[in-house]
Amino acid sequence: MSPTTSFRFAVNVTPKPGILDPQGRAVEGSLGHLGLSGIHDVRVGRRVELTVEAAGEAAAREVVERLASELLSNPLIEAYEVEAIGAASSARGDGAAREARA
Amino acid sequence: MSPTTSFRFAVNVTPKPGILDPQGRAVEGSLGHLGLSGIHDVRVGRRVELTVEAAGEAAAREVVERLASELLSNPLIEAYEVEAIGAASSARGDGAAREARA
Amino acid sequence: MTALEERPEVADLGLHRQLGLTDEELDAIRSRLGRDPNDLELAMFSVMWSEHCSYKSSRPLLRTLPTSGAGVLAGPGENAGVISIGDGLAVAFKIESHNHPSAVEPYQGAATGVGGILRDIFTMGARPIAVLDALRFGDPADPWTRHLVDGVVRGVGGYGNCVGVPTVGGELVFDPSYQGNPAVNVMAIGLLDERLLTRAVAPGPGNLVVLFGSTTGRDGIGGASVLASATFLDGDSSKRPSVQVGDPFAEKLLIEASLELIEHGLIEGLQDLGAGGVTCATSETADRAGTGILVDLEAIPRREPDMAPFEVMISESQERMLAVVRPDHLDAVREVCERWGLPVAVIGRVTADGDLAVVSRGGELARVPARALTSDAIVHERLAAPPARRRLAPAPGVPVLPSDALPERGMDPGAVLLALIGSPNLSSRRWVYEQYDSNVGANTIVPPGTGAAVVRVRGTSKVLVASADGNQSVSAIDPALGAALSVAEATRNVSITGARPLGVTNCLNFGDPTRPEAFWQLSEAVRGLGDACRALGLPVTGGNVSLYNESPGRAIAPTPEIGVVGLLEDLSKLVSPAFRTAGDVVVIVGQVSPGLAGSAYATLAGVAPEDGPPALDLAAEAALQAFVREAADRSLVASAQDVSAGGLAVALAESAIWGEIGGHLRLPIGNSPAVELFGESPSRVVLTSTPRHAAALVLLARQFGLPVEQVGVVGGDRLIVELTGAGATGAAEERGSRVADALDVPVSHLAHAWEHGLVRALGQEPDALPLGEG
Amino acid sequence: MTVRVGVVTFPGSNRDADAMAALALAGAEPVALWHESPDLQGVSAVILPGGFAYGDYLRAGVIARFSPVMRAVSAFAEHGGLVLGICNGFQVLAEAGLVPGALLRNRSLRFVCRQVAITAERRDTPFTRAIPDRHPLRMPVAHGEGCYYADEATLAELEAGGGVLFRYAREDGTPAWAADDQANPNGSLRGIAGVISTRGNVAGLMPHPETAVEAALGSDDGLLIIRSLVESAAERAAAGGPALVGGPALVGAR
Ligand SMILES: Nc1ncnc2c1ncn2[C@@H]1O[C@H](COP(=O)(O)OP(=O)(O)O)[C@@H](O)[C@H]1O
Ligand SMILES: [Mg+2]
Repeated sequence: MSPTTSFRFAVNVTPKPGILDPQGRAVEGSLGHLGLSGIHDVRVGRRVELTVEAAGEAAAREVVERLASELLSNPLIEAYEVEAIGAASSARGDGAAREARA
Repeated sequence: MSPTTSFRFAVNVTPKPGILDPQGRAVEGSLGHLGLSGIHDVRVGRRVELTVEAAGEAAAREVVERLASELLSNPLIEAYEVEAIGAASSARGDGAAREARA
Repeated sequence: MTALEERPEVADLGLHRQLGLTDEELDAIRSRLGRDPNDLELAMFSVMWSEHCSYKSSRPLLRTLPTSGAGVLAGPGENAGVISIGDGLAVAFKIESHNHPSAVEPYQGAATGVGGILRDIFTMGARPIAVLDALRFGDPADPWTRHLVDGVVRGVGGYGNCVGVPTVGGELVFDPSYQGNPAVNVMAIGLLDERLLTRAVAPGPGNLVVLFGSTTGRDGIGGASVLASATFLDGDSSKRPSVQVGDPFAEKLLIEASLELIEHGLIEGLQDLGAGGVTCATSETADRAGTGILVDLEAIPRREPDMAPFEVMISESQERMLAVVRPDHLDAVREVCERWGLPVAVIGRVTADGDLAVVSRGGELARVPARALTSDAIVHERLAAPPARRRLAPAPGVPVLPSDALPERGMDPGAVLLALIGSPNLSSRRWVYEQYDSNVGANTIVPPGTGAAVVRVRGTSKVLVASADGNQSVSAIDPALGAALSVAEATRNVSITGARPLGVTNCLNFGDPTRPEAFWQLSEAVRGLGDACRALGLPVTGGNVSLYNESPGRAIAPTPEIGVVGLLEDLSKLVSPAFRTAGDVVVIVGQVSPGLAGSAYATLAGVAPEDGPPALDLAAEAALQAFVREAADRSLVASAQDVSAGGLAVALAESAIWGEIGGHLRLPIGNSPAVELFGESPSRVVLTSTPRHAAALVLLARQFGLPVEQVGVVGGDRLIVELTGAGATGAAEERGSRVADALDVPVSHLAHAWEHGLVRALGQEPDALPLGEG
Repeated sequence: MTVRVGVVTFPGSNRDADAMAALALAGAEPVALWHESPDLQGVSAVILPGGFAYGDYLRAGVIARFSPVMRAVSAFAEHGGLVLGICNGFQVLAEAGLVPGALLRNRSLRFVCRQVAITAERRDTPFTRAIPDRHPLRMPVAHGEGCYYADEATLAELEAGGGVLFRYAREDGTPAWAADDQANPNGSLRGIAGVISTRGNVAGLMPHPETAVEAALGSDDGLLIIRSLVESAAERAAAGGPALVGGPALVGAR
């Protein structure tokens, strides 16, 4: 067997444009209570982080793409995007602001 | 009133390490059905995308930080990170693989 | 542009065909308008003249159903049937299908199905108090079926649990004919003060037309037919989601706001928005009141920019209501809606001209007589023709066995019973109903799991008893009989609790009505439904027709789903199907008749019996139910269970499992053991009574002219049925043993098989991923 | 004079009416409290009822936590007022930090509605004082996010300090400690069905005592909990109102 490397990805799944997003609306509705304003277009989706063992990044990404399209998202109502995030993400601190890594 | 600009952010909320994540386990459990292997450490969290009107990016980020820490995540069980994503995100195609933007 | 400018080329463009209208229908539209419709009008006609909104194929059939009866306050044509239950109270109930949306997206399809039927209930001024779901799928071992089952069950629960209406019953059936086309029927029941009965009308020219609830988006456009036309007008169809997403939280607010508006007398009429959206709600309310409505398109609050007029007019965005309000009540209406966090908009006013007119920024975009869209919609006289062969013949190559011979062939009837009671269709539905909140409201007396659901009427001694049943297996052989059997079973389920059935709602799930055989099935079913209801003295107060239930190459078995609500005046007289006390006497009332076709036993045995399904004698059924109610009222009954799927043996096994106690019966039989034990001939019940009351019970049955037999006692931890008499001897004696003519199984084994059957059939945990819900 | 106990209605609450009815049955005067109003109308105790406040979108209970009424309820609790959160109400209390821990999605990832048995770990609190013995109480659960979670340190503290109020139990009353015990409907750690605050005046539980208040509904065991609350509230009202800190009910750990 060929040696494999670990690649960590995130799959971001969001409601497609035009699809009702009751969660997003509920968040918007509660902003007043938090004393926050100037926030809009809130969409609530899902984020799945996972590690893939593969021979190379391209192969790993292929696996993630399949997983994302067949299992993690519902193509009728959701769009997804795959993001490479590197292994560090599992060790990040709580709530620290952080730029996403390519 | 000072003029404001729109900033689009994503808040990624994930279960803290050590916290039970039955959804992540369910994903792992169903990989066999898809004929996929070599995937592990699946964590299922939430992704909230939103637009903030603010005078500048720093001010906008401050608002998002507050929202993320007080409403979008529960510090007992979840970690979050804030990601600037630019307005383009709402216009992206379905399921197109895409590197995350800083 | 002037919207009403003549466009004589409309037919040439073929737009109407893209919208699902035939040339004949376009001509009918022209004759009603006296001119060509413009594009917007054509879109409005296309949704309103869809099968779903217009009942253009089924209307002539439905007219034959009995609809009146004592206490009927609202019948077909309203959003839900309403029947008085005394003391100034009334019950509203209705069943509806969401088959196609559930096939596409099971979670949202089922969820929005629940949302839609609940709106039909509270539109009448009733508070929804119970939901029942009747579900049908293909092979439970198939991954796609499992995905659908999982999604639909989650969807029903996800919606019902959140709005806070208990799901108290239903059914779940697997049959190969539903493989590509599941049937998802949902029934809702509501309770109201008679004085608050509200109708979906738009009376009083000058009154305001108010839309409240969710905003209008592009979702669900073409749920009717527009989707078929990818290029419709200038609207960007790529932006149009094909799936409607339900928001049960919004629905909960709608319920509270609507009931408050009604209670405070603030509205003149109320209509929910379902199929056909604003077009349907405005034209129907206007037509019922003999008025017109002028809609200001721009006043309709939208969720998305740049919506085309037709999108706004036919959007099926969920969780919206239309109220007709006197101008002096507007502020009060606003106050109520806003307190519940619901956007309110005045979108038009009632007019005297009888037209549904749509204006925008001063220009008139459409003007159509309201009745042309609704009561005067086109009606098609479809062709009906029975199939060449009416009886199910065995498939080629399958050996033809006398299927009722199974036990005679040396098989232990106990093993057959265990297989039946653990089978996908007869085992416990716990896995399903535990995902439903069945007790919110604190009125659920009998939760799902053991026969008809029972919900009390708070503040009174009354209880409502409900059951939803449909017999697709006999319907596939004989649709009229199947429909009548469905009515018999649903009403019997109610009667055996002691309750009096009040009325019937029904959902007719059939195939493509332009196929003569499918239309024949539909018309036969309606005939059977009508006959059964007349025989039992029950009005049909509403229902729903779902046609085109076909996947490539195959239609579903005809599925007449029957919902019944009954009333029991005194909770203390409620009878349960569970065996109660050791020593209680077991009595069987009713007569077995031969015929195994369509039975669970035949399915299990894997044979297609040539003997046809058992006959139904409606007069005997009526007498039986009247007798059981009378016996319950005189408190002669300790338990009552009807014989239905799986036959007598399954009925006994259920009573034993639920009562956690066995029974010992000696059954003199005149037919083969298979017919006696597993035949599904109707109009039979198993009653138990204390020894003290047994004689009176038997006497009462005789007074009702019913065959009755005292056959044994409750007790022990086994279910034992010895077969004696003519039917039993032959085969058994051949084998030199009488033992094979006895069924003898520990109750614990029955319970185990029953408890685990469904979960096993679905492969432990259905493998769909529970990610997509809130 | 009958004691007044408030029941909060959030948009999306759906067992508020059930809680009101149960209170009336237990001899209290139920008082409807509205999410947008911080006015508690002088009640002697507050129930946060079951349901899906604000749709339970995002996380169960989180949006409700920020409502105006919760500011008042927090202050009320701060002053020793009695607050009982049932199901969704428990989730709101946990999100608001008024009781320790969090309620995660059920391990099955499915909503679960069934009759369960719970045992009261303590019978010396304002919420359990009317429970006569250690027999398990039967009442329904109906929730999708009821898996009790707290970190090890918090759990140890809870166990040591008498913070565990109810535990799921088997029919015979033995606790369903294990997350995968059949009698533990949601996978809660240590079978925890309900907890009580350190000061003993705020409690939350996932099962529904307010639904189990009449034999006809399958059980009336829940009335013992509602009655405990009503008795405690009445006592406090008689002693001069809700602003009674560290009331008589809490006498340390078992
Ligand atoms: N999909 C479902 N949802 C809720 N309850 C169900 C469902 N399917 C079946 N049940 C309940 O399970 C029990 C058995 O169903 P069924 O065999 O159809 O009952 P019956 O023979 O009395 O008509 C009934 O109490 C029924 O209400
Ligand atoms: Mg049935």
